[in-house]
Amino acid sequence: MTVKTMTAAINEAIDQEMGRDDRVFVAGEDVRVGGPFGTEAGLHAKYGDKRIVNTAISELALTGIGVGAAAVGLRPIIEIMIMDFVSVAMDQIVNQMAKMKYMLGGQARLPIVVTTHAGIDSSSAAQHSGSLEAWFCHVPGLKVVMPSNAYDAKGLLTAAIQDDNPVIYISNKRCMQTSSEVPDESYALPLGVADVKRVGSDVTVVAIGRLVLDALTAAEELAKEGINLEVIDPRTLSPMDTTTIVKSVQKTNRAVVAHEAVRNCGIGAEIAATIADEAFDFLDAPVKRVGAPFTPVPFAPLLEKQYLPGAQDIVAAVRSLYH
Amino acid sequence: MTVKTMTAAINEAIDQEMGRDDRVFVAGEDVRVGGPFGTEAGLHAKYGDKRIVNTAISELALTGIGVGAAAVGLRPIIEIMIMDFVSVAMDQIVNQMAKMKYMLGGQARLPIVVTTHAGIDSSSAAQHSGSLEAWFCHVPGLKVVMPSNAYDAKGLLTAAIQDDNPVIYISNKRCMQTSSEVPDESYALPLGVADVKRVGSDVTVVAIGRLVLDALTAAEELAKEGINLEVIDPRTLSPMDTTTIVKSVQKTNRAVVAHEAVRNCGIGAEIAATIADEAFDFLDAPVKRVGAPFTPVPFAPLLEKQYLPGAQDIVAAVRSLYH
Amino acid sequence: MDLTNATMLRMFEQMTRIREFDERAALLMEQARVHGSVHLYCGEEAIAVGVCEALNQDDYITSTHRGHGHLIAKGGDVERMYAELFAKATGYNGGKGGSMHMAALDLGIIGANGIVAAGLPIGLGVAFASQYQENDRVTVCFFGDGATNEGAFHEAMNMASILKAPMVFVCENNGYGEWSKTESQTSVTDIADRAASYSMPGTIVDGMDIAAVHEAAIEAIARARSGGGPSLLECKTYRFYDHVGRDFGVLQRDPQEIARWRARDPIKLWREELIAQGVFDGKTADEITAAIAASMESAIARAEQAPDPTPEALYTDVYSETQV
Amino acid sequence: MDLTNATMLRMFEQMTRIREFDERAALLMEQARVHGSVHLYCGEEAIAVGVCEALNQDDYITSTHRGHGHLIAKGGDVERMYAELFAKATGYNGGKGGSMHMAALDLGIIGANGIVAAGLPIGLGVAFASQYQENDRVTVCFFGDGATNEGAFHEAMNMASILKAPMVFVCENNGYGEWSKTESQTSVTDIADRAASYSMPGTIVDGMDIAAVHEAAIEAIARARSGGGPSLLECKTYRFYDHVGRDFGVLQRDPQEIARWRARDPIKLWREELIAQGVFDGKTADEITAAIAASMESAIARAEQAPDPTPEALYTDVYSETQV
Ligand SMILES: Cc1ncc(C[n+]2csc(CCOP(=O)(O)OP(=O)(O)O)c2C)c(N)n1
Ligand SMILES: Cc1ncc(C[n+]2csc(CCOP(=O)(O)OP(=O)(O)O)c2C)c(N)n1
Ligand SMILES: [Mg+2]
Ligand SMILES: [Mg+2]
Repeated sequence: MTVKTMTAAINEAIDQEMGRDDRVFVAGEDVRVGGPFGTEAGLHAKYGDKRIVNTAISELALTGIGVGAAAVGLRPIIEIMIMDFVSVAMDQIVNQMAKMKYMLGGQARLPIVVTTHAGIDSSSAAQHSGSLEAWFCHVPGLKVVMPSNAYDAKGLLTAAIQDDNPVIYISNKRCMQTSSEVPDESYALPLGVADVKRVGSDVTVVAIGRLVLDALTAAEELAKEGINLEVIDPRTLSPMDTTTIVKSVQKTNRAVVAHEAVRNCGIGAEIAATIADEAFDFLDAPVKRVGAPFTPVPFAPLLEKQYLPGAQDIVAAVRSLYH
Repeated sequence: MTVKTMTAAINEAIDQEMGRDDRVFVAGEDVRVGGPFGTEAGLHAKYGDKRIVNTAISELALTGIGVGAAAVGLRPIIEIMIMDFVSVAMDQIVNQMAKMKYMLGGQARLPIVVTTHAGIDSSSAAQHSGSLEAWFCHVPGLKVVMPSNAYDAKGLLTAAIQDDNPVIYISNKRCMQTSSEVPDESYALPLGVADVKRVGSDVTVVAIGRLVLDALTAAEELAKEGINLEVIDPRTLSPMDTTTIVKSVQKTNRAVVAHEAVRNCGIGAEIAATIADEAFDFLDAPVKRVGAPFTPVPFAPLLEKQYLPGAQDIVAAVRSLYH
Repeated sequence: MDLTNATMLRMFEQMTRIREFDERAALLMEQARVHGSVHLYCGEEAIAVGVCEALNQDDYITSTHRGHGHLIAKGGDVERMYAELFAKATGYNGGKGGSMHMAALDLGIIGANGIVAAGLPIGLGVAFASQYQENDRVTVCFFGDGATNEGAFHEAMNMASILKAPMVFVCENNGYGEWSKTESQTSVTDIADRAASYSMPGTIVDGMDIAAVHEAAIEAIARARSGGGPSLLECKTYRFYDHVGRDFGVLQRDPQEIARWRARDPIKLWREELIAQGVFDGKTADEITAAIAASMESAIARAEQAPDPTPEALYTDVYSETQV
Repeated sequence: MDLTNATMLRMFEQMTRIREFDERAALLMEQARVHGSVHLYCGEEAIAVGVCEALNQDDYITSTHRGHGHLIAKGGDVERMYAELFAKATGYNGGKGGSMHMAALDLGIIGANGIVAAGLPIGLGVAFASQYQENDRVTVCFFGDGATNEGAFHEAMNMASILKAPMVFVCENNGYGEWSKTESQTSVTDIADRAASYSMPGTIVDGMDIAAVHEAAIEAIARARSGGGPSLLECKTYRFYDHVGRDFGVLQRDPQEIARWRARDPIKLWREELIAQGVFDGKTADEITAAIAASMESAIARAEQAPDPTPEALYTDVYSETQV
């Protein structure tokens, strides 16, 4: 057990899986120098050109390498630097990777992990700050994972690499430099299982990525007012562990959902709709959603700060349940 | 007033807007022979090569023609044959068209209509049957329109062409051959305004595209049981006229949302979450969602039929509100 | 090039098999007995057969929306193919894919594709895997002239060259993309010229001449297999029928154009060649054709009687339940 | 080519303006006074200036993530540019875009772009509009060598050729895409060779020699303007600094490589040329440079003092409220 950043934890998961299974390889732009966020640091020195594959700036071809290689037995990790860039790879992800098994009547097995980095960091502006997880949760055939901390990041990535399905693995950028205790040995955390990050009695906050940390901050603040939050991190967004979420709301009778993506048609809509349906008889107040306003991501730090949903928005949403 | 198919109504809207405003042009694959669904029939003969522009099978370039031409004063209609093919044009739609005005601090005005054809028809299988409207509703800067009938189709398309924003205009394929009375003269129906297709007192059904027709069928059937449906067609999915929807639910106290897309993270999630929030105090039962199961679209007609959400699913969802 | 009689005969049979398969597929579509869009390969048979005859069984192909010919040429079973068109549980895809998604991974057929040019990045991945796995398999990507205007073509060609991927890009230039002439969409007369953008050999071959296709394919495949990297083979050909089915009535093509190409029907040409070479006589050729036709009829009959997918099939194959 | 002294002088000034702008932008980034990623144009000035000097005021350009040079060369106001880097309301984009999205539509600058190669399809649309509107404007798309491996490059080039769009594709081949050498990503030695795939003229020019760039640009722009269609101009150049900022420390480039290119600094070369031609002497050149440097300092000072965007700015410019 060592304190590691989420970036280091991701790096360790890739490293250990590559060590365990020589069908695992990484392809992406500039992965040999460690990738844009350092998640592949040191891997090229260890595994060489064969298994750490730099590609051209060609995201369709890059993703196709994953689809084709997986179809014939490899276990690719495909890195799409920044989540906005999925926009040039959508066909291979959505029409090919996600649907191939089904269209082929089960012939294919596509163990691919697409890793990408989502959300805002230091004025990256509208084309480098996207949070598009909801798109992929709308696509049958894909699993979608989004950890909030180093421990989960490692265990979930290990599981994603070991999973026989295509997994979109999203690192929320503002989580990547956060640290926590992470076992040095390999471990897998099951996909599709939510984690209760804080046990509480009054309001269930379902939060994603960085907003999990914000929810925990909000919980501290609200505790002073005597409101006791239960904070749930779904970790896997598709398939979603709605059982854990609904059970929590049956206990707390109140819920807030929070993510960094814009609210409209975000994953929060799915979660809120599910809670409002399945926990209908238990709700004492409407399910409130926290998310970014319906605008592209602004460049100016001041506006960016204003844009970003955070602990105070969760606090406000929780308080609104009591009026 | 003449009875026209939705296809003919769309054709008429394009024709009349091209007649009115010579900045309007159509670009797409095989639009000169009338487009894959006949929506451009006769337009090439009338407007010539200049204004009916065939492109290569190059959806990024095609969409770029729209973005660039609009940025300098034209009013392009960009046809992406089949909605699944947006997957190769997403960058131009999402990162460029949708965000340009904002990123440029308001310098640009982008009056573009992207027309496309969504959903299932006669065994087109998993790569030609997509309903992806929710993706675009998650993107600030885009408007999203999806008519259910010929009259709305013409008026909404006219408005979309006249609108100074990028509009994704989606024809649900199974609506295109349906007919209704359509004025011969030009008219615009405001974007962002829902239409109550059937006034009722017991349950609000918010339905999209073809499911509007199915909801009306369901209403007939349920009327026999004494359940009186109010059927609302949002028509514009983004921005959504939540006022009309919420007001209806405040009256009926029950709601069902229905669309052809898969349920998870569909536009129905957004609508259901909004109703469950804003009409919380009025709801006598949970908001139920009707949508396709979480699988790619199957080829076999038998499976396709089983897959398609329809009137019976709405009936079942409504009945479930009474148990 | 020296071909054995057996090879020449098999090439004739395979082309005939494709022709007889698709002529009937067209009829079945018109009769609404099969479902979905059926893109006919008639006229282009020399390409699939000429290329696939040069492949090993464990080599790979990716295909297109116009994929029946590729499947048959790579060893696909026509009954399972018809069964797929009939949307039967016994079809290659269990009735869940249809014409545009037919695949047989155990035959190295990675699949038809409904998205123009999408097979190229996938083929790149398959070829990459052969390199990685250090086997000597070669991947052939078939695609149309129209596909060469998609970004996917460009990206895959470039990366294939960079990686020296063991693959061959086979362009079936049939002069049209849907209802538009190639020259109205494609800014180069010979697709083969696009190979230079990737420092790749590009060869033009008469796609109606199976011997020519076969010879060029042998060379390109040998290069790929021996580590010489990918190449582009442009086969000039013609679609005897419409984009979908036999006559969709959208575009009236010049009848003389059709006649000119019909006169160079690759099966007819090969039949004449084999007769000239004494491989068979006209009567034997007719008998072979008739036998294949009869086998198609019985395949159709059996396929049409096969069981439908069960309702549960709707929900399976979305996810693999396994993990390593 | 005969250039007037005034033109030669302006070209020197414009290159110097870009250099002085970006050297300071780098410092401001290191001091964390400006925000976001700043991709420096230093070393590549001859391209933007050589090309834009050949454009009319109402011509158009599209740019890249490395766009400061293009903006200045096309007439961009440095104070508004700095203001944008400072995220001020007075910036070109009101502080909402930053370095990677700077644009000035009234100057024909359609914008920098954060997505590699995305400017090409947009430029195609702009050029299409000029044809449609029957004006004689030309559109220049600037892009890097790495961008030529994106599908967007290919699709735009092909369609531009088909439409005979009045445009010029200018590739700034600086030998790197991020931290990878061009030859490791791009399967052709000379990007200009890719023009043949689109039946387009492709020219290689020394991107450190502004006279050469300018001459080639004049020819390509004249061709585009007169209906002769698009062409591709490859300018061989070098990025003096790292991919982002001056030294990100990711890739240690060969110091000799850097020195070799530094010796061919386009501004130094042009200065020597102008001294040789008697356009100015070294002292005058130094004074010009100093004056530009001073103007940058005051632009920075003013820009940094400009007002921040108001909180309401977050919500505006998402949609146009107007309609026709
Ligand atoms: C991305 C995408 N765009 C458009 C289509 C519609 N489409 C199907 S086949 C086809 C023409 C393909 O032409 P070509 O590649 O020459 O193949 P051919 O049909 O001539 O064999 C088109 C445009 C598609 N399936 N996918
Ligand atoms: C679609 C996309 N992929 C990747 C990136 C990340 N990226 C930004 S600049 C760059 C390198 C571009 O290289 P080149 O086109 O040669 O331009 P240069 O930076 O050398 O001027 C990359 C990979 C991006 N912005 N967009
Ligand atoms: Mg073709
Ligand atoms: Mg470069």
